[in-house]
Amino acid sequence: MNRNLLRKKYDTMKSNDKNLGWNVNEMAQKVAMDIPDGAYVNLGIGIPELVAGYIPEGREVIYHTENGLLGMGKVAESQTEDPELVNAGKKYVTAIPGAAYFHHADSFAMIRGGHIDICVLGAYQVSEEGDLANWSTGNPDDIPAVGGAMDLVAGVKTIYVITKHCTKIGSSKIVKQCTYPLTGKNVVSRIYTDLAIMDVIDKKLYVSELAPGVSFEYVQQKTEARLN
Amino acid sequence: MNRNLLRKKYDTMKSNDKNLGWNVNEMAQKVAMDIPDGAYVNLGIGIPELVAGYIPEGREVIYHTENGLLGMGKVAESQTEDPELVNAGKKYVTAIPGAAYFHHADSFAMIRGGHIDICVLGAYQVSEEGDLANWSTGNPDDIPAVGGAMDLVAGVKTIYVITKHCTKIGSSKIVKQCTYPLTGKNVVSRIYTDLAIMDVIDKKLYVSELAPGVSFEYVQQKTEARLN
Amino acid sequence: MINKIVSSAEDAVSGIFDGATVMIGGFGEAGSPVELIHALIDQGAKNLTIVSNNAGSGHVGLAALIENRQVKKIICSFPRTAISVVFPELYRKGEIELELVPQGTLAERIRAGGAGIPAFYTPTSVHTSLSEEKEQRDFNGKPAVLEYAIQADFSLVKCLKADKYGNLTYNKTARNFGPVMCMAAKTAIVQARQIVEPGVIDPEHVVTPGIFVHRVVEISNPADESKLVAEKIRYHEIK
Amino acid sequence: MINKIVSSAEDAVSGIFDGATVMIGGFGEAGSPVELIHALIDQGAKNLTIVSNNAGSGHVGLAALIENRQVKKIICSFPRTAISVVFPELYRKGEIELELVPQGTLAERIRAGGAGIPAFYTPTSVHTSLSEEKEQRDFNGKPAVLEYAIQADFSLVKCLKADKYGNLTYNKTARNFGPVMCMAAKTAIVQARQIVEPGVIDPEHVVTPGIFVHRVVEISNPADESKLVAEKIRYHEIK
Repeated sequence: MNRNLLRKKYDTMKSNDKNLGWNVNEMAQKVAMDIPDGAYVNLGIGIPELVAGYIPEGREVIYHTENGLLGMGKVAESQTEDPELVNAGKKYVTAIPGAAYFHHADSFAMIRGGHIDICVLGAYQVSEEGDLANWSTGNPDDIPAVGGAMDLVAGVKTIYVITKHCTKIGSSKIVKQCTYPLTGKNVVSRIYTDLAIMDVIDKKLYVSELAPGVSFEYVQQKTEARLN
Repeated sequence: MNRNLLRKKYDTMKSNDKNLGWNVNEMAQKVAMDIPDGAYVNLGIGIPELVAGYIPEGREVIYHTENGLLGMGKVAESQTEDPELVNAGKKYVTAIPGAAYFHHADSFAMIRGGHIDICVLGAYQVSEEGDLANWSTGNPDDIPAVGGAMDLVAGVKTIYVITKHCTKIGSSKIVKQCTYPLTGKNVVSRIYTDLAIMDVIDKKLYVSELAPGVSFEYVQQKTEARLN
Repeated sequence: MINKIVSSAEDAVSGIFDGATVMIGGFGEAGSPVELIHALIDQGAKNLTIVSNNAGSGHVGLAALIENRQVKKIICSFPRTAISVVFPELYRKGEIELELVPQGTLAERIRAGGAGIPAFYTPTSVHTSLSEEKEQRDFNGKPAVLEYAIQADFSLVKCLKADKYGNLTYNKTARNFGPVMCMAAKTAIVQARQIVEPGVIDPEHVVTPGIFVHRVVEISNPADESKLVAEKIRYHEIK
Repeated sequence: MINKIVSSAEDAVSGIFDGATVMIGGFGEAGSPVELIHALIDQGAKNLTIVSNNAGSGHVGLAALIENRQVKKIICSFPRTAISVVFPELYRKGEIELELVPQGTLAERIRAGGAGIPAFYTPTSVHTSLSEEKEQRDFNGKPAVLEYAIQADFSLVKCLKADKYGNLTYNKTARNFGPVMCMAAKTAIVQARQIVEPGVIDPEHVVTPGIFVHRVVEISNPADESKLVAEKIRYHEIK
């Protein structure tokens, strides 16, 4: 699926719900604005992938995909798809001039050795202390699967989370303490939701930006954790 | 220095001393006879390098040099010397078709991971239990230098030692216990000297071959350790 | 004289014994050694412990090996995919064991197995349920868990080019676990798209030096596993 | 936009501060970044801790840096060569510290520093004087010692080709410590024989991916250190 199709899909999702605030593309754009020129970035599977479409002109960002490619380019056009050139989400991608392939231990040396500047991840829950839960619902019927999530939060310098503020049934994903199994503790720096952007500073949450038409009180009302 | 010159140098050394037994080239030949077809071999600096010249016809041996080359070929001819193609002894060498270059951590992964079949080393002392001392005389005025010796004895499957039986002043290098600082404990499988070939089995030395004109009693007399 | 080339996938997997630990390369379908896995199904070794990033998709490759009840346990990071049905079913029935390992820790444990490192510390998985029973220790005030090397009796790996010495190159992101799995196995078994003369692969471009490889078989037109999965093909229909 | 190319060796070594830990590539003369080391002599940073396989030969490169009294301590495996005079003299006078590390342990500790592994176990040096004060532990009945990662503030490395992203290839056995030293330094500084456009180095042939490299300077005709040593040249005579 190319980037335009992916955008369209999420736009459609958005038009079906009645929330206030930013849609996923606007959220991705907010994240993109915070990625500086020259950054090495790893984007999680799903909504985080949208961020690449919104990097401002004049900034050069190098994408790492943990299955062994630095300098990942756009999603492949349908005629040029190569089953041996995929990203971590197993989508067919491309490589830029100046890319490099490497094996899995070298790839995770980049992650675990602190060489990646920014990782953008989705979340089930984020706590006010910056704890992240995004790999398991803890449901014993689910097949447990962790992938590279724990390596990313342990090793990447800055972790951004992009997520809907609340679950489909309306409960807050921004919580005092995660009830789902943790991916990592005190790892998240900033949270981008449809309602607000929040920074984790000294184990407290500070709202740095509100979505248009959204008040601080409204966000606090939708948030289990205390906002500042 | 090419292999022929190197041989000549040692032959000259030999003709100057009056010992019984094998000369260094004959010792190297004995080692070479014990290296099977298809072996991956690391040869220590100095006399062990002579071994490569005596591998019997029909056997293919792949040489590893710890500074990052598998498939080391002969010493370079003087017109083709490349200062960036050297062996661990910093001699100019060549690479065979089918060689591979790699970095130091990968090179020592071959050594430490048990992938090299045989390493041939020199010695200051070898004990009857197979302890090896070959990196330091313990003299406080000497500059300590270990290189890859401890990695080799810890990681390579089979360690052969090639050495004169006695020092220049006539004391035995095959000892009950090493008095020089150890390179490794219980690491040597077989010792090739000018007088005999000895196997280390269950922490005892067994003579498997005597040099022409040398009796078991004569070797025992020249040996501090007990021979069997 | 050294010649690691064998003439068939059947010969390549010969000697894999019941109860063996077998590493299988690939990140999902990319780099999956489908023909070697299918040869292992035909060969029939049972009670295998498999080390692989995933647990197979559809009814081919690793999924088919599991479906054929040859796998006792799997060590992996991500056994769940949109199109995996075989592993989830057996796992829920308690008929296959799972050791879940973070992906980077998995790669590093395999490399350690190949590099003679019995164990190492890593901050990955600290404060999570995956490190609950693991030894923990602080380094400069930062906690890390002790992780042990993984070694295997056999590895099955797919590559692009190989020579008779076992020197290998890979294709793009199909490289993934191949190099470390060759390092960590007593017998590394490789299927290559093309076997070339020694020296054709520039010594500067060798990714896996031959010392880590024991058997090479040329499979010049390997199946595209992702296509087999999409087309819902089962392994025994391929022959 | 990303451009790691700097225009001179002087610019390349700027900011190296007194007391910094600096890794220097090379196995003896092969791979020694002579021009960068000489720029560091001109720059003048003092009290350096140097991590390098050797301690320099003759009166150029690392030996000249030591001779200029900029080095407080050296971490290496083999400080003694037939033509090293500078280090032995200062060492015997007690004017330079030495941490002697087995060569494979040195390479692995540097890799660990780059890979986020705070410490690992290895059988190398067990039962020797080099492990006397080290923590020891058995794995499957085999003893191993605990070794800690080494990281650096700066690395000085020589390579063959580089692009503006910092992707590198090396030349033959001059590769040696370069790749792991780039990984383990906050600022990896590289001298390249040739700077090429991005994409000229095939992504399959990149040895050091650009993420590990911070500054690149083209030195198209680097001095052959072994020749300088043989000719008994001193660094200040080269200018």
